[in-house]
Amino acid sequence: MFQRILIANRGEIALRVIRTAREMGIECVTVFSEADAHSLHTRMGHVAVPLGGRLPSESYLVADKILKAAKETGAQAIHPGYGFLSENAAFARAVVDAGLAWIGPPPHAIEVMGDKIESRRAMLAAGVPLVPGLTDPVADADAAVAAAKGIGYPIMIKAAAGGGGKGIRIVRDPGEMKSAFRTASGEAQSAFGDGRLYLERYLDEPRHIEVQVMFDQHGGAVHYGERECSIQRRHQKLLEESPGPIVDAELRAQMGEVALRAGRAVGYQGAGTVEFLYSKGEFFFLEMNTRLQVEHPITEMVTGVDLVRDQLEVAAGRPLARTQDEITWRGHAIEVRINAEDVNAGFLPATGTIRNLRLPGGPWVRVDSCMYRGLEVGLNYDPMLAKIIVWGEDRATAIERMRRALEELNVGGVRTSAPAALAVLAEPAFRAGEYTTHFLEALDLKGRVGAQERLVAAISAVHRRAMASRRALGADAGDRRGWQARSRAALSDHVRLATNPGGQA
Amino acid sequence: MFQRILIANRGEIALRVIRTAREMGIECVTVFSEADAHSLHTRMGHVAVPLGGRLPSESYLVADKILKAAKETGAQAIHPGYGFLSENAAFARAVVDAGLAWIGPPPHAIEVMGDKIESRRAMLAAGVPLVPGLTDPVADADAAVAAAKGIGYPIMIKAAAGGGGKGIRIVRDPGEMKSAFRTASGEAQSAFGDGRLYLERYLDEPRHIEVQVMFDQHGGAVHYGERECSIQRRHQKLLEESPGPIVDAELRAQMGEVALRAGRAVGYQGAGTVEFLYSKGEFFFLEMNTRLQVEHPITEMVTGVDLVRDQLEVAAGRPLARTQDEITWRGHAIEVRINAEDVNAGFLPATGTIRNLRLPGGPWVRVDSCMYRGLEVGLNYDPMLAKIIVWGEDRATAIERMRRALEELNVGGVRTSAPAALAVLAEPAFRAGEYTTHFLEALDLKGRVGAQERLVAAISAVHRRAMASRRALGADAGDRRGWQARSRAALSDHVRLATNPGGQA
Amino acid sequence: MKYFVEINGRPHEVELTERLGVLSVKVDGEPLDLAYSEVDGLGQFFVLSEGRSYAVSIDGEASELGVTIAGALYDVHIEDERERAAGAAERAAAKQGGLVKSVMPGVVVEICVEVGQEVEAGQPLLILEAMKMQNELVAPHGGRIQSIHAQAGQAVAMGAKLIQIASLEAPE
Amino acid sequence: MKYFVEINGRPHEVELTERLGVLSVKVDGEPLDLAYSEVDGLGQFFVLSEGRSYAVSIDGEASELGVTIAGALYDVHIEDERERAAGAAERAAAKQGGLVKSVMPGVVVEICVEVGQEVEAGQPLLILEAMKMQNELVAPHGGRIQSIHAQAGQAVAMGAKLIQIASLEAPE
Repeated sequence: MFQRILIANRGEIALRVIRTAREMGIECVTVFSEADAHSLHTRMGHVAVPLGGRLPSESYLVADKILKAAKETGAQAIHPGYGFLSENAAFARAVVDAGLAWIGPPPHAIEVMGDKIESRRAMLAAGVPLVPGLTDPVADADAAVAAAKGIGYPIMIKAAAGGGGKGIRIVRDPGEMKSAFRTASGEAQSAFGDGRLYLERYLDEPRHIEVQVMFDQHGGAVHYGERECSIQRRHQKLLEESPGPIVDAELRAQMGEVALRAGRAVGYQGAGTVEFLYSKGEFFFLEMNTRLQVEHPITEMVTGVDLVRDQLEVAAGRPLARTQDEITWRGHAIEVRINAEDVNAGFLPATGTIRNLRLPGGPWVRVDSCMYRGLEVGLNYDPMLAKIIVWGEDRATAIERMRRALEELNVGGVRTSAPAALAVLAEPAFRAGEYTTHFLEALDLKGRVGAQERLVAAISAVHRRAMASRRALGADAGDRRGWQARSRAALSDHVRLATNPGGQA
Repeated sequence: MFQRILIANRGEIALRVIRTAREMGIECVTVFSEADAHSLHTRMGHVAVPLGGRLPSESYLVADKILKAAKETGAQAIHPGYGFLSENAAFARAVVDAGLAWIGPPPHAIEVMGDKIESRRAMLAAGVPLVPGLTDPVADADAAVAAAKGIGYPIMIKAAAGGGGKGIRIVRDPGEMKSAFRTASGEAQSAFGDGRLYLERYLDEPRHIEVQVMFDQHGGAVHYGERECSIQRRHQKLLEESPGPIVDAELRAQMGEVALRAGRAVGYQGAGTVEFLYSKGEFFFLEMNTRLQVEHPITEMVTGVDLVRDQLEVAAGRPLARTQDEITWRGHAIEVRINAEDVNAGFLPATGTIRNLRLPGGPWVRVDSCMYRGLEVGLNYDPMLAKIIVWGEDRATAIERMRRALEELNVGGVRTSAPAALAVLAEPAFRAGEYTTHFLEALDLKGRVGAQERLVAAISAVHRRAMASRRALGADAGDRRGWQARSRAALSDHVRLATNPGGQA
Repeated sequence: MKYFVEINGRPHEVELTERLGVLSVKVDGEPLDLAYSEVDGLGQFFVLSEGRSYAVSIDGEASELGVTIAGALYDVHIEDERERAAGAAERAAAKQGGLVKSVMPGVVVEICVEVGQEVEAGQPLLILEAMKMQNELVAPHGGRIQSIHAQAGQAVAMGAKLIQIASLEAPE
Repeated sequence: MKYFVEINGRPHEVELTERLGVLSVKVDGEPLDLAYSEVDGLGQFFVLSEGRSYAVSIDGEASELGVTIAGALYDVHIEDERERAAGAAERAAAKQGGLVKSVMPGVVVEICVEVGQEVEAGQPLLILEAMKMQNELVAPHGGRIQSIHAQAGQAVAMGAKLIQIASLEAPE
């Protein structure tokens, strides 16, 4: 096993890797940008190397700096986390060429899977199902009707030059094809100056379901079951769960088998995720993520497997520690991403300094977080600050536990996506497991009325008054105790319950 | 199910119950002493009732105040947690007489199990094994040899008036009895003026192993396997694990069966723990704890069962949710108690205000804590501030994970028992699972040399200097940024790595 | 003292009266029982009201607060009587005109209007990119573009002045 | 500036020298590369030394510090040159006598000695109870009991004066 690895990442994923490495007795070299000099990942590793620069393009994306750091510190392998250089085949190749182990798939596998056309070709050859459709435009409505037979209804007509929903029609029946083709073609012509149309199967009620796989260097491969990630907005996932609410043992085995086939077709090694679009009993290959994913913890919670440990072991050349039969699933896990976003302002990115932090705890609540008091949240990096993961005996328990955990969470100083996740958890359709990839975008979050509005108005006024008193005390401004005592005196009657007994000033 | 329950406790256990209740949609009435007006349990419930007083005897131990709070708030049941009134049969009876549900065993079961003599008698009648011994003193050495046959060697000779280890001899063979009896009797006579001696089986390599059980009101009963709690000091447990390192499936089934027999013998209902002393293949009844225990989370982690939920359900009259066969065990869990104690000063109680808190996180780390910034830790309550619980695929993984978690933990302002737990985890005998109840007391904690002494000396000096600079800045004393910038300027060359890149000031 | 509180856009009036050291609270004319105390000096508060307890977090300064109770975030705009009086005149003047500020730090991708152009409420004024997402800033009300304070490619801070719209009916 | 540092009872000497704005550190005469910076204003620090990084927590005030690195707690007593000089005389005077203080808050259960009694090092002086545990306080060195400042049943604070022992050889 490696004695020392370099983690070419930041934030919660760098810390995630550090934790398992520490448990395995492996030393971690961390790298950090100027903005991350005090970050948890910088502090929690064994050796920290400054990369300089505040932007990713000056630090975490500079392959040479990272390779230099690895050489100088004697790291034997590089873990790329997710994002940044994790799916950069050239970097992977440079790592291997430098004589270091790459904790990820072979560069060729990254390349093939990173290319839409090449990966479709490889999957087709391997017998992995793809969304049926034509690769060339159709000439006219009659040709479309003929081609549709081989694709299957409903059919989506898409403009070749398309975008913004223009030139798109859904055809559910051959009789509708003619008129739909005509209007779509006209719309495309006038919008883009190009009337050519493609045909593709339209997936009703699409769900994003993905399968976690792991391949060793000796031909061994296992899958760890699926994750459902349909709760997303602009392709950004907010909440994931495992197992998928509509996946039974049979479908799990089928999807797992197809996912392994997809990996084998490109000579995969290490951890990866095969993403599928599921619709009404059928599933189709979407893409393969050739790295560890943000949402890997829910798979860990239900299988009991430390995926980072497995990843490190296969990268070090060891055979997989377990066979497919030894992987079992227990209960249900949910993850919510805590992003720096202002839900009330339509998910605008939020910035600020974390002044105050209350993380949830207790039974079956896992917190993977890079937050600490004093953290400045800016715009240079991914807005994800933490992930809350819960496990429950069953889905209903996991949902209630996540609600409870999010109610305990408080991030003072920066707005987060937590209220949106709470709204999702409260929706009857979500609770019934009946949701699609359209769910979150269709959810009206702005219109939500909190139940405590009168109380909040009163608290705000009393708080405002207390702040003014504190300011009025001038020299004592920094002395919260003095202010508290004053506030208490002013509020003595009401406060008797709350503070007089405590006398905590 | 109950709509509203009262939790007659404080600290982490009150919060533990609140969490499950919240997940079940049950409202919680909390009670709080003057010292606990800002405690997490007070803030996290739905309704908070002040009891007044700072001492337990003025608050959490006053049955009338608690019953009054329950009546006034419309609580339907009372959860006593552990400690305080949880094993007070008179209180349990008063709760039931007031028409409320008692989330615990029937008062009669508490009474019987709370009485050493009565419980021994009941267990004997039920066929539960007790440590073999005589109830009357033996007349002389010959009588002792005769009686020893029925007890079995090794035998412990104990002074009737004993204490402090005086008048005690271990006899491993009948030939040693005569001389041991004579010297023990003489020693007892001179030390206590009473030479009478008792005989009891001496348990070599004793281990404290306990079994978690649950009984419903309909005759249903299950056990959830065992916990090993031999890492203790003056009968205060520090670290617990499940499964027991020396317990196999057969022994688990045996101990479980005996534990259920013990409960049935007293008409038990609800959650309880049967404690055994295990020695070389045999186990003997020690006592039954008629409540939820501090260390219940490790059982939860390996079985996946929320014990508080099961406890609430059986208290509400529901039958047990699962049969014995449905309870399965996965992996290994360890708990460490974070007590306010100064390990370097021989476990003296520590006090102070928590100024700073860094709790561990990440995969399979559970934190049950009542700590928050500003918490004043005094001497009026139990010194336990938190429990760190980890789960791992196997015991070795769990040990390394706990070490990692404790290395992440920091409680600024109050000394804790964490360094002692780290010392235990590092001991080869502990890692091999070969330990007894004598392990912790025999461990030399004071002599430990930290590996970083030179570094700590340097850090302390630089810190001292920085603090002095800050004080010298006078008006800026509260402005840490200004101070930090100054410190950085002074240290610029050395600091280049650490702070210049960050520029976080 | 009276406070004018807007929560998620809905207005409330809170009246605090101190008498003999006791503070009473009225919200929209109805009394509310309330005890408030600070816990950790970092933003955690404990509130008891009408027999219930709340772990409250308050965040923000001056007139813009974020109040969180059990994960539900309330966006609060608060003014006392003096601020209200001062602000009212200003608002009246700006009723049909005003300044569009950057709602977040980012980079201006495109300016969609020109000085002198008439705009309607809701019309896109410029596109701002932050964290790889493009966001349209729209006119809060109709008017004429009076001045533009940014250009494409420019990085702007949160709250930076971007575009000034003058009212059509009441030019100043 | 020189600092005299005692860690878990073992002495070290640290020398800090500032030259042209650069601080160099010597521990027991050997140079040590060190970068120290404060993280959160609450006791978390980041330290880089000899190519390794450390998340350090520092706790305590003035001359008594608790420094925690990766869960290992170091009890630190630190004095600078001036304090050392001032303290040295005091310590010399008290070498064979001194004041026994309460090491923790608690209740005095029993006083085991009387004024005027001669005691040996290690002899129990009184029993203090805290958190339901009884703890013996023993004489740090031999001498004669000069005065007793507490009585059985009394609650005492951490650091409270309990018993004064006078030296036998050099009575003052």
